[in-house]
Amino acid sequence: MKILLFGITREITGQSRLTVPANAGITTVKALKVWLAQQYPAMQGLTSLAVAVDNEYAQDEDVLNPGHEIALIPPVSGG
Amino acid sequence: MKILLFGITREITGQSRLTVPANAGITTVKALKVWLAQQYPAMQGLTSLAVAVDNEYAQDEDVLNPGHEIALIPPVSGG
Amino acid sequence: MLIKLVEHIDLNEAYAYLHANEAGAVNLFVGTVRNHSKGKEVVRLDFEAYDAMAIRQMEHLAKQAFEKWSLVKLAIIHAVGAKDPGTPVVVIGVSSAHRDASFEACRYLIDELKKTVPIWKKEFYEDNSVWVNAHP
Amino acid sequence: MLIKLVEHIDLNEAYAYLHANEAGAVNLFVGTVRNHSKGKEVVRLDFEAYDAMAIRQMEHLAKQAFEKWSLVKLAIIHAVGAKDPGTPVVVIGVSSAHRDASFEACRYLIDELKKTVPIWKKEFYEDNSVWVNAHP
Repeated sequence: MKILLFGITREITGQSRLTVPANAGITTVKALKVWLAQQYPAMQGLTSLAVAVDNEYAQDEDVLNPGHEIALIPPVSGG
Repeated sequence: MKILLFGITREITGQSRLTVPANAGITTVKALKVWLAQQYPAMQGLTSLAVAVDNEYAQDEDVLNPGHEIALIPPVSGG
Repeated sequence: MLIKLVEHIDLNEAYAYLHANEAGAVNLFVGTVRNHSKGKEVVRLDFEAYDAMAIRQMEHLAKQAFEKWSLVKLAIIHAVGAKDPGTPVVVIGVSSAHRDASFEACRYLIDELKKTVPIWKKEFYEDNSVWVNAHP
Repeated sequence: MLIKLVEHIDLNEAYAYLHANEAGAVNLFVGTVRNHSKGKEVVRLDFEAYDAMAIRQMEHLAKQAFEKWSLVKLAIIHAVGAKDPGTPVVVIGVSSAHRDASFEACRYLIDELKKTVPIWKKEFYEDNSVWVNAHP
């Protein structure tokens, strides 16, 4: 499963696209967040961290499908 | 005493500057309004009619001095 | 502050004036002449101002806005003369550090301008014309 | 509606799009990069967007605004890339028959844009840089 990264999450991971190994067993947004916090403790210091699926904000219980476009959305600061 | 006229008051009187004869004995804003209503009954049909003295709105009890710039202000509709 | 009566509204002039490196927000209101009024087609408009008093009253409004809000710059520009429907006739612009002030002050200025600034609009329809607001 | 990400904000493009003979009011908000943030001098900024999602979220906001208010047209344009302080980075514009709607919708759109549209600003100071809002 590939995850698009922007802003500070791109800097924290040092990459703009992250691959979550299949054996990590990630199937929900919540599970992805837990996995990220373990892999990249700096993520826990963020004000918030959302996950987007196919350009829409996803909820913790939403199921992640590798065929969808998945992205991390750190706190936005446009405008 | 000369009175500047704009908008509909200019049309009602047919002139852009009205002379109030000295013998009319007009000394206050209120007296001017009463005199105008008699001379030009159409003025009474307006939504409102204010008087300005030296570019400021005047009150009914204010005294009119011929040395000041006096104007009638019918309902404004700018913007 | 930039306060004036003009033949033609220039939005860029207003924005160029309002722009400032310490201002994070600019709010601009542009009032245009609509092509319909109370169900009738407006074919032309004419704006007449009592120039000196209009400027004076706009200055009062500007002063009030600077007292009520923390503003960087402020512009009030009103057009006079004959206008076609669709033409911009007034632009009000306010710049401020944060957006609350610019939105609120801009709204205040256009609301008050319509109440107190001696400018008159005459609407021409196909068959007649009327001084707007003159009669109840 | 006119919704896009651009290198350079063009206020005239927004106004030209919003202009309509049936609209009596246009409200425009221009957000610019201030030269100071939390007491430090900002020497440069960089805006990064998740383009496809940013457009999608701006479309959602536009749809909400059209549902909440009676609007004629609506524009949301955001800049991306490196910007100097003082540069406009976002313009939101709304045209409507009467001014209430354009003021309220414009304010709604900029408030919501700042909450939900995936665009990120990095501020560069003399000695360091920070992703705005990233940390509490």
